[in-house]
Amino acid sequence: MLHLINESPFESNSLDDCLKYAAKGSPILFFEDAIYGAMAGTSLEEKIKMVLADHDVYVLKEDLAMRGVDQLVTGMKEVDYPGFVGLVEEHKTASW
Amino acid sequence: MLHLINESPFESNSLDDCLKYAAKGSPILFFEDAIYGAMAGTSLEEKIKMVLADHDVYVLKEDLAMRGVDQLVTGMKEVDYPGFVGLVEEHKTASW
Amino acid sequence: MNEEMEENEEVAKLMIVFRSAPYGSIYAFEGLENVLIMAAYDQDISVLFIDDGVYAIKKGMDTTATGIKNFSPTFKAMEAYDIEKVFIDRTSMEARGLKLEDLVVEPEVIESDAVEKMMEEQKNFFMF
Amino acid sequence: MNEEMEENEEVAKLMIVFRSAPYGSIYAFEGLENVLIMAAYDQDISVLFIDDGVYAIKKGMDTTATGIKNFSPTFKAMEAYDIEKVFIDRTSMEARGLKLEDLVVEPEVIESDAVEKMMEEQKNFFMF
Amino acid sequence: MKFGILITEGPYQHEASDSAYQFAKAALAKGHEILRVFFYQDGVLNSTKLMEPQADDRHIQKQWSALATENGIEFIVCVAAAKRRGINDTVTAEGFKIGGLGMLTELAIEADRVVEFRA
Amino acid sequence: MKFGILITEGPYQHEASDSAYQFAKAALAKGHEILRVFFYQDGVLNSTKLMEPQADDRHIQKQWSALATENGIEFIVCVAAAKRRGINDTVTAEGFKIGGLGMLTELAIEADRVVEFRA
Repeated sequence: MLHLINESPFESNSLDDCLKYAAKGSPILFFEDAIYGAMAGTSLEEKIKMVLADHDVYVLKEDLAMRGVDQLVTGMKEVDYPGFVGLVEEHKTASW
Repeated sequence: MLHLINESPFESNSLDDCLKYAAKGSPILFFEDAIYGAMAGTSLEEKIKMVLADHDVYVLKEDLAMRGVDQLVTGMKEVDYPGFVGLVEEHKTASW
Repeated sequence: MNEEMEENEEVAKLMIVFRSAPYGSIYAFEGLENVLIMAAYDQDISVLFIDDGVYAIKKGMDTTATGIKNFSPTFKAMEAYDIEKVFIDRTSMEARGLKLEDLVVEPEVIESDAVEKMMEEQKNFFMF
Repeated sequence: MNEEMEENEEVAKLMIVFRSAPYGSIYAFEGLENVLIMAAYDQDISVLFIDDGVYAIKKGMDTTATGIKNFSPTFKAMEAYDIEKVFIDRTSMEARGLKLEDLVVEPEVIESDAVEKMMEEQKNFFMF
Repeated sequence: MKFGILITEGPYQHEASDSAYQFAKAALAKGHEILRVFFYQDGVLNSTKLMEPQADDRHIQKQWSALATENGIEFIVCVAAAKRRGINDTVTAEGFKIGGLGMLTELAIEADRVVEFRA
Repeated sequence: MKFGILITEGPYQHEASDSAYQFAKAALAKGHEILRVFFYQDGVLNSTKLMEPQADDRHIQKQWSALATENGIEFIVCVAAAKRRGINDTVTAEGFKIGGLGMLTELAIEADRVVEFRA
């Protein structure tokens, strides 16, 4: 199952909620304001590294560019909209 | 300063954000979905008790009734809308 | 599309997941409307309450002071609509100070690690 | 109301507080529009960035792929509008991985315990 | 006291508009003056007379219109926010006027308190 | 694959509608079929032809209408959600049709994937 996270993890608990249910190995996509969770050098970086140990975590390129975020936590995978569609082809999708 | 919190503290960090800035003694009002933070017996009860040590915390009666919440963390003060107006008479107001 | 469906498809497993508190936003209310409409389609419907969605079925709501429509009694109509697969996540319920007797319906309690599996089993599901 | 104001009132201290990230919701954008309008009224205007609002003034935004309007250059117009009191909360900035050189404007850094005091000093303020 | 109210969310989707309405009624009942209610962002959607809620639910626009006309309160719908969302004077209901964002600044200058109702 | 899209937020206030639009374009470009886009809750507000954003911003309704007509995709605006928010067939733009909530269930039955764009 692909989990879609679109809120800033600084302001919303939707990532934590998702992690309670997501099986090890299930991919997660950060887009919209959730992309701040993918940024290197924030207070959430250690937490995100722990998420990366159990999940492939993708981040949407177009939303990164829009927000001027270019330094990512090591291990995050960038996808564009066609890549987003590709993930949805492969997985059922939960929007948190 | 009166701080207005209207989001569920289970899903949003707006209470934590507010507490970073609120001076000891500044009152806080929980209304709308924030009233779940006032409920007794939740996993947030200890945290709310710590907030109560530094702040008067009010909870809006009409929003409690609407959500069927009747058991409150000890020390929470109930106000109705006229009481809400009274708090705003006394304090400048920040809506988180 | 309805006719095409009847020709081509088996009964589909569909699920509505409630994860928002009532009244603060309309997600829970419009989720419930969706459940009742879905029930008319003779499919295999499940309903799941997780996170703040567990508050949508709390007993004792009284909206008279605000004039907002109290929709919690409508959850009880699910049974009359033959919706029998109703589940609640144990950790969400317990963290939010609720017991089964606090609820207007009688969901089956499931563990959090069963949630994703239940989602995977559906043809499609919606989160409200 | 404008004329009455000019007769009856001293210059008022007013503040806009940015606390939302840009693009995910419109709060930051409409907050900025509000700042620029306020600047026309010859009052004592302050602007404060806290929480996710610090991301509203991050450098390097490029919205060409989505067609959404990039409003970050407009923050630079604040100076031309004589808005000189621009502040940022240190803990919000640091927790979110930003340094002053990452920002399109040059706010004065303040500590979190100065935020409420700054709000109290205003005649009125808005949070976006 | 002189109150102002700012609403940044639309009807039904969030409770903000309901809360603001209850607050406004309580403030008037306590003898306060409401100088202006300013509808900004999705708040502009409260003003449409095309709104037709279910018969057993509250009618948010009509509640607001009655409050404005019975108490002579000025309701301003921000023009730029409104245009972006499909609200213009062909759909605004009684009691709502479309106006500039400057009227929010003027409210902040004039009012003793401006209370913001948001998501 | 047969895709469905569900949108529960209005234009401009949240990014949901923009994200859904970009997703829909990318899905079509990869050769997928979009059976239906269903506009629910505040999502119904995407459909109003009265929308007039600033000239230098994207026009969300026109983007959607073009996508519908150029690709023959069915756009359904939920009737109950629409009425509550002041959307009826006097304001819906080209490409949008008002329909019942049952059409969302039908979409869930028919589509291989329904992706939900929300706040």
